[in-house]
Amino acid sequence: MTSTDRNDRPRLAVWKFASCDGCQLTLLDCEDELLPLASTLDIAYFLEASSAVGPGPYDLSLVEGSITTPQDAEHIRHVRRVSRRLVTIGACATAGGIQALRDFADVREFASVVYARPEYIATLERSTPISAHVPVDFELRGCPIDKRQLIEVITAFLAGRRPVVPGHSVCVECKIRGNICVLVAHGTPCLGPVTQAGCGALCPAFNRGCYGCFGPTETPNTPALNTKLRRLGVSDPDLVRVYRTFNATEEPFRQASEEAEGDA
Amino acid sequence: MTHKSVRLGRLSRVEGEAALLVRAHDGRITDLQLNIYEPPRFFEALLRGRSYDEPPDITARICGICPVAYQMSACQAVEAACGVEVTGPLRDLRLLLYYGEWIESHTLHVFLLHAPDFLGYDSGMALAADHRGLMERALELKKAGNELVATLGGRAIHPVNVRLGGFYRVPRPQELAPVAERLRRAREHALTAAAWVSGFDFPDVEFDYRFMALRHTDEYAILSGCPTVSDGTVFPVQEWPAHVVEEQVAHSTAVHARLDGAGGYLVGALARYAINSDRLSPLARTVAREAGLGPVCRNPFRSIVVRAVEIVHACDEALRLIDGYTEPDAPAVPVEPVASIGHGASEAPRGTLYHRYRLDEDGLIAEADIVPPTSQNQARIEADLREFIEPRLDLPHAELAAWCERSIRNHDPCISCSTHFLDLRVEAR
Amino acid sequence: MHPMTPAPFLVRSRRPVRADTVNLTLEPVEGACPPFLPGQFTMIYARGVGEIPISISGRTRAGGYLQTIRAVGAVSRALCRTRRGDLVGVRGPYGTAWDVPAASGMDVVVAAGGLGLAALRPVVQELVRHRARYGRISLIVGTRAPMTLLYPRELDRWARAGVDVQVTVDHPDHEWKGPIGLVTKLIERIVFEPRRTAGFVCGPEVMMRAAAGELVRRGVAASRITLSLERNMKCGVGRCGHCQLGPLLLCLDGPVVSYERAARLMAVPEL
Amino acid sequence: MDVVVLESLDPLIEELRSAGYTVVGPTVQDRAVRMAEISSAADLPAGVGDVQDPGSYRLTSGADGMLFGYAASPDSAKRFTQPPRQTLVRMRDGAFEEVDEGAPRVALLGVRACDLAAIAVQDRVFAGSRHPDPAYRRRREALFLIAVNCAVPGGTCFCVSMGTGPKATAGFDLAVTELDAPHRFLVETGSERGGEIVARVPHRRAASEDVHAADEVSRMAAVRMGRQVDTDGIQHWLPAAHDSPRWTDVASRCLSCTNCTMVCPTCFCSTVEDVTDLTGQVTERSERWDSCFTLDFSEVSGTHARGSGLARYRQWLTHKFATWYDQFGTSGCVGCGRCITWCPTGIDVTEELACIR
Ligand SMILES: Cc1cc2nc3c(=O)[nH]c(=O)nc-3n(C[C@H](O)[C@H](O)[C@H](O)COP(=O)(O)OP(=O)(O)OC[C@H]3O[C@@H](n4cnc5c(N)ncnc54)[C@H](O)[C@@H]3O)c2cc1C
Ligand code: SF4
Ligand code: SF4
Ligand code: SF4
Repeated sequence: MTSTDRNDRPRLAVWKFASCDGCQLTLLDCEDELLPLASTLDIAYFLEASSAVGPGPYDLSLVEGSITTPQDAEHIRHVRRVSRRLVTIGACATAGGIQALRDFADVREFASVVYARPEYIATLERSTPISAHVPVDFELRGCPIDKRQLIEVITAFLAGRRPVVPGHSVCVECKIRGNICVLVAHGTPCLGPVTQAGCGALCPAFNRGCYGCFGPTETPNTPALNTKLRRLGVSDPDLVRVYRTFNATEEPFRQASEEAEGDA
Repeated sequence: MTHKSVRLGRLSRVEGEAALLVRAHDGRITDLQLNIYEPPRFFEALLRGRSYDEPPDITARICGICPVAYQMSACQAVEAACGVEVTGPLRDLRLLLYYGEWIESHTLHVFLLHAPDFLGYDSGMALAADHRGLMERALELKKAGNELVATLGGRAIHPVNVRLGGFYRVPRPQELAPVAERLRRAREHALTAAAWVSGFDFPDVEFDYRFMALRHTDEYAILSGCPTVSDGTVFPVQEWPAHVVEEQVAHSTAVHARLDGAGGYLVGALARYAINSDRLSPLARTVAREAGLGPVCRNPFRSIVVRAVEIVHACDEALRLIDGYTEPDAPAVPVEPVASIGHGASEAPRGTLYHRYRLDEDGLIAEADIVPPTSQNQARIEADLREFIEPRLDLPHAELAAWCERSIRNHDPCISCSTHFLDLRVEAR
Repeated sequence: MHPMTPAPFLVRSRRPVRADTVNLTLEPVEGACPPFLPGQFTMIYARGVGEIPISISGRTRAGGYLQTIRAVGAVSRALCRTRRGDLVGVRGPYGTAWDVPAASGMDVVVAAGGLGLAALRPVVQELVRHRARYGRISLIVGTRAPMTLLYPRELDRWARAGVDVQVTVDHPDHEWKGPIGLVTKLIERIVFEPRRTAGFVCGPEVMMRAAAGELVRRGVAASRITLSLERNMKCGVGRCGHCQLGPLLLCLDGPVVSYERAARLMAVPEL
Repeated sequence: MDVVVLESLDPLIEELRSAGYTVVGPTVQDRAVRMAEISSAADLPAGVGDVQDPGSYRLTSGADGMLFGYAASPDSAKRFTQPPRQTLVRMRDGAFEEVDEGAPRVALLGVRACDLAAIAVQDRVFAGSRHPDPAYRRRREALFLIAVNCAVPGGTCFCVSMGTGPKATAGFDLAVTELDAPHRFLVETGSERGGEIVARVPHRRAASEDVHAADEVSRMAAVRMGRQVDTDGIQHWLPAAHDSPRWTDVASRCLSCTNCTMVCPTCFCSTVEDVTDLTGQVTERSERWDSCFTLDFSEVSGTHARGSGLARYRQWLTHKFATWYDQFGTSGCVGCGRCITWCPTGIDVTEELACIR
């Protein structure tokens, strides 16, 4: 490949905000696709993987992590400015992540639990998704994101196609995979009916109920599911916790948890 | 030239975000700060009030590179509080899962993050452009680790199949057969890798490390063991709080852990090797010898060799466990909450990872404490930098900066694990 | 052959007709284009992007299909961006047709909203070709703005061939001297003998309901009015289920449906 | 040789296997009866029964030693007639290649009468349409169907109402009725190839006691139906009830999760997905199960024709029980009860229909 056509390749950047690194690691976990990817795309900015820092603008930016500090709130604007397409990856970036649990508490008090000198902690009251700060072209959900879906988003970007990332429930994938429904056959509480597909219905495949790591579906009916979960013996405090994990501030989950909290 | 400063904006090829500032005057380093600007995520606070069975899932999210380590330390800590010990085939399965993560994480570090330093590349991808076959084998090795984790845990990152007492579902022996097939090839690649990295050009340095790692009666400790220090101190995990104290030092940017009153001890690959090399599998021991490692290695640059040896060990042991696998009767033993305190530690790829939980009478978490390896190593990494950089301050700036980055990368710091890292001085960006 | 396997077609020509719309002419790589009836559609596949239903707007002299496509989403955008000589996939023609001969001896009202004219073009062509068989022919075209008018030269030609062509726009520019507003307002004004009139209507659903409703109000029998309905279609051959409208599978039972049938279905919200 | 008796199913299974079929039958997995490959009758769930209620499925112990003492399994034949995902077309170097995913020779043991009726419905959709699907035909021909007549209908079964069971009358290669005291199997032959297989396994001619005993099994099953539906005039009154207040009520309980459609043996809706490889050289189109409960299903002109849960539930129920007749000349429901059992919130179509009427 000559140097000119190398430069014609679309330029990819990977950015990180408050997160566990798992979603960007997913890119490095695409063992079969990594090398073809690196020759199709110019991986221009990806600090976790490369010291080479190519200048912007970038054709596709993958953004991991939530905004939790004033500096990050500034930085994301810069990222938006230098990105033609901006795709957020993972629950932190699309929903604030587990660190958004501070939204339901007092962040000062949180800091005092963890740090002896909390006054040094520069942090925001809330952990917010990227879309609360800048326009986002596509949100890829999951805690962590699914490898196949990541590849799908990238290839769809290259082909100019709408990514096949449906907003329907985990149940669709659960049935396609041929799992037995743990909710019906075992009485195991499962968030699958209100959780967006994408993981391939992993938890039910392991005889476990879905815990909602891909966030709410396009049209979640959490009150109906809660009726069922209560019938299975899930207590209200447990219901609150069930919805407050990695996508706690997504509106349908927030409402579901607040409804249960009200009853608790 | 009397004043000199090195400022590394965002460190690359490390997990998480950090910056480094070095100031020197007249050939002496006057100021050295490893700035962790990974924003705080308050895990220990948000764990309070959660149910006793949630830490494996929640703490996995501290780090996407070593989620299994978090899950294992968390499970063992809560189980200890509840008076349960997981043994036999279920413990073997946990170990097997952990080996998968080791293979994945170490291969990532060795090939994609660390090796480019020795060969003058910016990244593993750039290295692959010239050494395609090598990198393909490396990726195959990495994939073998990931697939092992995915087979047992459901997925490579934040596995879903780990629970207190064991698993939600255990694999049928035939599910492990393809994994073993891949691991056998992976072990071959690991052997090649160890030979390859041992031939790198290493700076001739040795530091006087105080090592700490878990030590187990019959294993090269990964899943469990007693914290053991190179000066001879050994203590049970429950006594961790009496030995390891975390301090927020006023002038520093991070919480420094002190071991028995003194900072600057080292956990991780070099420490494990120094304390446990006699417990490596016979094959791994041979490989270590052939790679020129003595019983102790004090050259941080050669940690890449130790990691390569540990990959061989992990492949080897994983295969042994699969060969001897019989399906347990139940996927988990019951764990009922007890109002009590439990401690748990395991060897994450980057070093000892400690968890402590206090449960209340409702089975909720009243208090959580997590000490990740990188916060323990922070002071020692800074010391490495001082010792290594000071004699080289006359080097051209770019070269000096590169050596700084390499000195940090030697310890595979995982800054995402910063349950405690501080954010005193955020660099203007 | 499997009904989902497309035949390779070449883009013979590509002509932008307005900012977001192009006319493509498509010819099969091998053999002749299958015959089609006015109102039928094909499923066109843009490689690696997807496949969408597009009405056949006419036949080219070389025997290919003329298809008019507006870029609204990923697939239509990809098709609009093809170049001469590019390969696309085509399946079809599918669906029901407009029964133009049945209007023989009658007055005819053709009402098109926006891109609806693309589907009605073969109807008008058929009417013009056999002009003598029909009574008064009115073509009412509603479009967003003068700039977005489809086939302007053909409209002139049709007018010269004895079709009463009337155009109304939503957003006039300063040169526009014609009518402004809804298609229904024009239907109020045109001349036809209601009991001997056939209506052909295509456009957005609200426009079709209003236009067909107005024809009925003026005395045209609902059974003589036909519409072309749009629903999501993934297959075009009655196997994907997406295009259901009550009892209809629109790819087989439509898209052209009598208003008598459609009125009841369209009256049910979210059917 | 029409009706025979077998002492054991093993020779039959053996014969099918040597005829090149993969024999798939009921097994117990993850606390449910699942269709999976079996190698002998020992893999069948002896002495297992089930309790099926709206939104609930549990295994119990059934009649001692009986192999088929449970009702519809969560798995119908749909997975075999219409695989959940199939690659249709691959395009490379400017050519479309039709992808033939093959038609595995499978002998399905334990197909119930309702399942046979469902296969007949799918036959109309895929093979009997104006655009027949040759791959479907090949899959169907490769499928050897061994029906088992139901002895113990489930709590959610209503095949009698739908006129599809409990006795298999057509559409099978072989139909088995399991009899006890002594344990034996009455086997009817429904096709030439069925007859050829049976002729090669040890059997005896059925005596009239055997036939009577089998009739009695089906008669008892028919009176033990868990549920019923009044289908009289349903094709007309159900669509006309589009503004029934009951739709709002059921929508409040429906999760739009799609489980009912996924487990339904006749629901055939699919969508098409396109994938490209990283280099853009190879592109593939595939078809996968879809459901009228998803939002994308009705996306048109930038909105959703059926945006509300109410509209989606109404579409499903009305299509299944009424407008299916308009499109395919038959009901879309065969009365297997799966949608009732496997609906997480336990919505019961029979109850909804009774309320809407
Ligand atoms: C029988 C039939 C005949 C048709 N004939 C023609 C024809 O001759 N010419 C033609 O151009 N189209 C025609 N269409 C419509 C065409 O099929 C759709 O516009 C096409 O499916 C859109 O696909 P897409 O992938 O480009 O957009 P999608 O990717 O499916 O849509 C992307 C987004 O675009 C927006 N969008 C889509 N459609 C519209 C719209 N109409 N108005 C506003 N926003 C929209 C929505 O926000 C949507 O989410 C016909 C449809 C049918 C059923
Ligand atoms: S197990 Fe959960 S995700 Fe799967 S079908 Fe049942 S409710 Fe849905
Ligand atoms: S089943 Fe639910 S919790 Fe489990 S991986 Fe999938 S989305 Fe996440
Ligand atoms: S009826 Fe039941 S199974 Fe069907 S979509 Fe609604 S909740 Fe899911």
